[in-house]
Amino acid sequence: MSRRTIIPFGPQHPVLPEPIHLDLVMEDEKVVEAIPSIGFIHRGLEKMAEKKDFQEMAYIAERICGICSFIHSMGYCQAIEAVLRLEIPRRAEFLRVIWGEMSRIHSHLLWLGLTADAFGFESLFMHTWRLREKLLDLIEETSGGRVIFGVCKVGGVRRDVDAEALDRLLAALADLEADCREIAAVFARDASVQRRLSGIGVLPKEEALRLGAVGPTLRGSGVPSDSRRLGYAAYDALDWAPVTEEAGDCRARCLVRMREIAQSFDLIRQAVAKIPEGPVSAKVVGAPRGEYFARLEQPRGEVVYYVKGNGTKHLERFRVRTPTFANLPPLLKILQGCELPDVPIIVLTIDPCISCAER
Amino acid sequence: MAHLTISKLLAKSAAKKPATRRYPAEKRTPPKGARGRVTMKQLETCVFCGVCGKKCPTRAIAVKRAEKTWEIDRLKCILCGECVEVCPKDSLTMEEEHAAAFVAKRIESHVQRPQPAPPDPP
Amino acid sequence: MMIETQPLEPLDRAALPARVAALAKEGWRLVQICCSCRDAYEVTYSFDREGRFLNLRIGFSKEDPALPSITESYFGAFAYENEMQDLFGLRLDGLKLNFHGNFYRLAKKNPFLDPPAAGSPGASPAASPSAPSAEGAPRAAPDPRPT
Amino acid sequence: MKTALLGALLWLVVAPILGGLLAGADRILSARLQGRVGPPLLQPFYDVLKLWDKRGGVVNRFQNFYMLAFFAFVLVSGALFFAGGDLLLVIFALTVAGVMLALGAWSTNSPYSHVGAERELLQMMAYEPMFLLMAVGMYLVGRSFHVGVLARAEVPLVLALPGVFLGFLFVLTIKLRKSPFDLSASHHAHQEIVRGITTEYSGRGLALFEVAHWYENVLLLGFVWLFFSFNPALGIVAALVVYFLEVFVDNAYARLTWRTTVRATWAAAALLGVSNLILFQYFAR
Repeated sequence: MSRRTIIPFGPQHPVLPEPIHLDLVMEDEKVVEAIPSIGFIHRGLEKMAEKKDFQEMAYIAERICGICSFIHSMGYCQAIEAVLRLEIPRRAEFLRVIWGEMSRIHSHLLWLGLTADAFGFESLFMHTWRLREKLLDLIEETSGGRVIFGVCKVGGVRRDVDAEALDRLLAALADLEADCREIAAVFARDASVQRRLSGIGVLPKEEALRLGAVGPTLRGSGVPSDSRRLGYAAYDALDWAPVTEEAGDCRARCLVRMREIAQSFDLIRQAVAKIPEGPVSAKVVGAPRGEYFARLEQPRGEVVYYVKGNGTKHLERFRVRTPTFANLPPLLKILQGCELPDVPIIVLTIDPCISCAER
Repeated sequence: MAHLTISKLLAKSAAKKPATRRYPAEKRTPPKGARGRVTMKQLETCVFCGVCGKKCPTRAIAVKRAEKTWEIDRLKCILCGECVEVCPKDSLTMEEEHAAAFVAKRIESHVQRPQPAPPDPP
Repeated sequence: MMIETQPLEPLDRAALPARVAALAKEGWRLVQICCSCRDAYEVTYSFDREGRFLNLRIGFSKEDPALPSITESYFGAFAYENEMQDLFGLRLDGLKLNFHGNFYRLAKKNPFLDPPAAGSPGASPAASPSAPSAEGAPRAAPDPRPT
Repeated sequence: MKTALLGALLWLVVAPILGGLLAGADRILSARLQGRVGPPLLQPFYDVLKLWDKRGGVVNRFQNFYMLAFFAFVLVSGALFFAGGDLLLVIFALTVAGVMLALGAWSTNSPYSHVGAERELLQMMAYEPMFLLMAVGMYLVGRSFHVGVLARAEVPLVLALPGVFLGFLFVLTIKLRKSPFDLSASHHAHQEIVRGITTEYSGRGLALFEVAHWYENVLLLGFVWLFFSFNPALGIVAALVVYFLEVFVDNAYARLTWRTTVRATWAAAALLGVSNLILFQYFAR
């Protein structure tokens, strides 16, 4: 039987609370083709930058995404600072790394939970999010916000974290790390989980590069590409290497993220050990003139912040290329030939954030 | 390949107190330094300079100097805390507790009452 | 502070497909395509290979808003090219997956084509709320900042 | 005759109460395993009452008729069982109920419902062999297909048919709609087919489905009880233990695909069920 049916997937689907719509052309339970449509919530934030003061825009940039929020504001500030040739204090750079990595852990935990939910493992989902909640508490204690940190500004960060608070943070993170290992073991070893992830949605290395995949999607296919290697903020002072997996399937992408959680804990420890004393922000003088592409590693992959200033306090052009935007073409490719029950899992393994792709 | 790898975690959670709480009955105390809501703490010290409103990235705060009124639209406020930082008289504070939910759009308004005239020098 | 060196290679529109095909062969990854438009179009193609960054820049006038598509070499470029088509009103020749202006559901056609505000570039609409908007197009309401 | 009627009547009245309470206990236990507080015990009843009050949107007029038929066949199936009737008839009535449910889903236009209905039929294909093996096994031991006779069997069924019992527990997961085999309609709509078979049901139709599912659960636990019928009290304990074991398994597995389901259940039927029957035949001689 090869009767073709079209199953609409999204923009409102309980498994994938993201405004993406896919028309899945099916032969029984097999997907022949996936036709995407997005653009349900285009917000025009890039245009908004042309009306807002460039310093205020840091708050807007952070709100591009409700999950990888901190690194968005960090990317924006880095781009502006590069144009301004503004040297920010070293302590601020370390604090940015600490918060950035906390944001990464939180995002990955959120993703792991959603994936567990997609393959019908409710208890694993709940437990993953229980841990995420603990991390959100830590974020709130250090930055004042739970998901929107609101601490990054052009020229540094808005609040300092004292030594005592950093020690408390390390102690709490050590507990959390042990809990995360428990969850990670289930993802890595459980038989029913493997059956849903192994060999599903394979993205070969060459294909991943050619289609422009970024982040864990690319590293899951064996390419050690990680923008943190450029050495922005304090990453040049820390000892680490990108996490890669070779298989290129859903399990590989999942393992990459799990190992990155462990790596982030390590990076935070290193950063706390090495953080220098000093001020946390520099005074901003003048307005940006010139252009720069800031590239940072989001939990979901490389984000590109392009700013072009003309010497006024309003930017001439502001552009964000979010990781999900780059991961859409590889998604369409790996959806071809998969089975219906695997669709949500495959879609999730690129960690789609459509709302952030549509700035 | 292993089966029931999560069972230990499940058993442990069943034995322990749940991680969630019965919300309205049991409230969470926010940590120190949390950004919960902006409040006009000391209306008497406010000079209605309007700097908070100018610095607000979302224009949530409106200051009317003539009427001695300070207003905030909580639905617009993004809790960045800029206003609290720039306030020259420290009239504004950031409270840790979140503002309560409300159903209708409204603007919270604070009007300074005319202060009693200083007593005449004898 | 780290500031990356970002080479910018000016390129003619006609030479684009061949240049991009060569880059694809060398194993460069397409990072992004950025279009901007003030007095003239300016499109930047960014590539990366093992951390090295390379930009190709194409400039052309507003009278002739057309570009050759690079989806032949990089299929993934369809997202960027459809975006340019929707936001800036460019015509992409040879676009492999063309949404014909429906990639984004926009309230207004080609919203990024307008200059930002009337008068001087970057003028704050809040500062001059009554300024007539350029080209007679209705602008977004100015910030309702109370006065 | 009198006891038979009494059994059937008791089933009709007590089963939904018992099933609802079990569902409530299931939700509390699941919540605790997940580190949550969970809903009150009576939540399933509140849910059904609320559904009953809701306006029901139907796609066509057959849809709720099929749901009613599903409900009726579940009731008939259970009444036969608790009246001590023919075991084969009970199993086939339950099968017809399942077919009604699938037809109801087919009658709508939703692709989710269609996929759900297809999966429901595949699930039936997966558990049916084991159900029939169970009936055959019980016949071999108790020399009758009648539940009334089997309940008074001299040999404890569970001791003579341990393999069949385990195999039955395996397919019970499908019937209880629990992970890893909750393909056609999971308890949560967080599924690729949005609850599948009941996607297009709302209001009273959905309430009926819920209540029918409670009935079904009690009937299935009745099968478990039958294995332990030599000691009725032990049977009730066993049924409860089995139910909560299933809740635990539900929380410890991801949802599998239909291929894996059919493969696993048939393998279980062959390995546990058939070998048990062969061994029993061999030693019983």
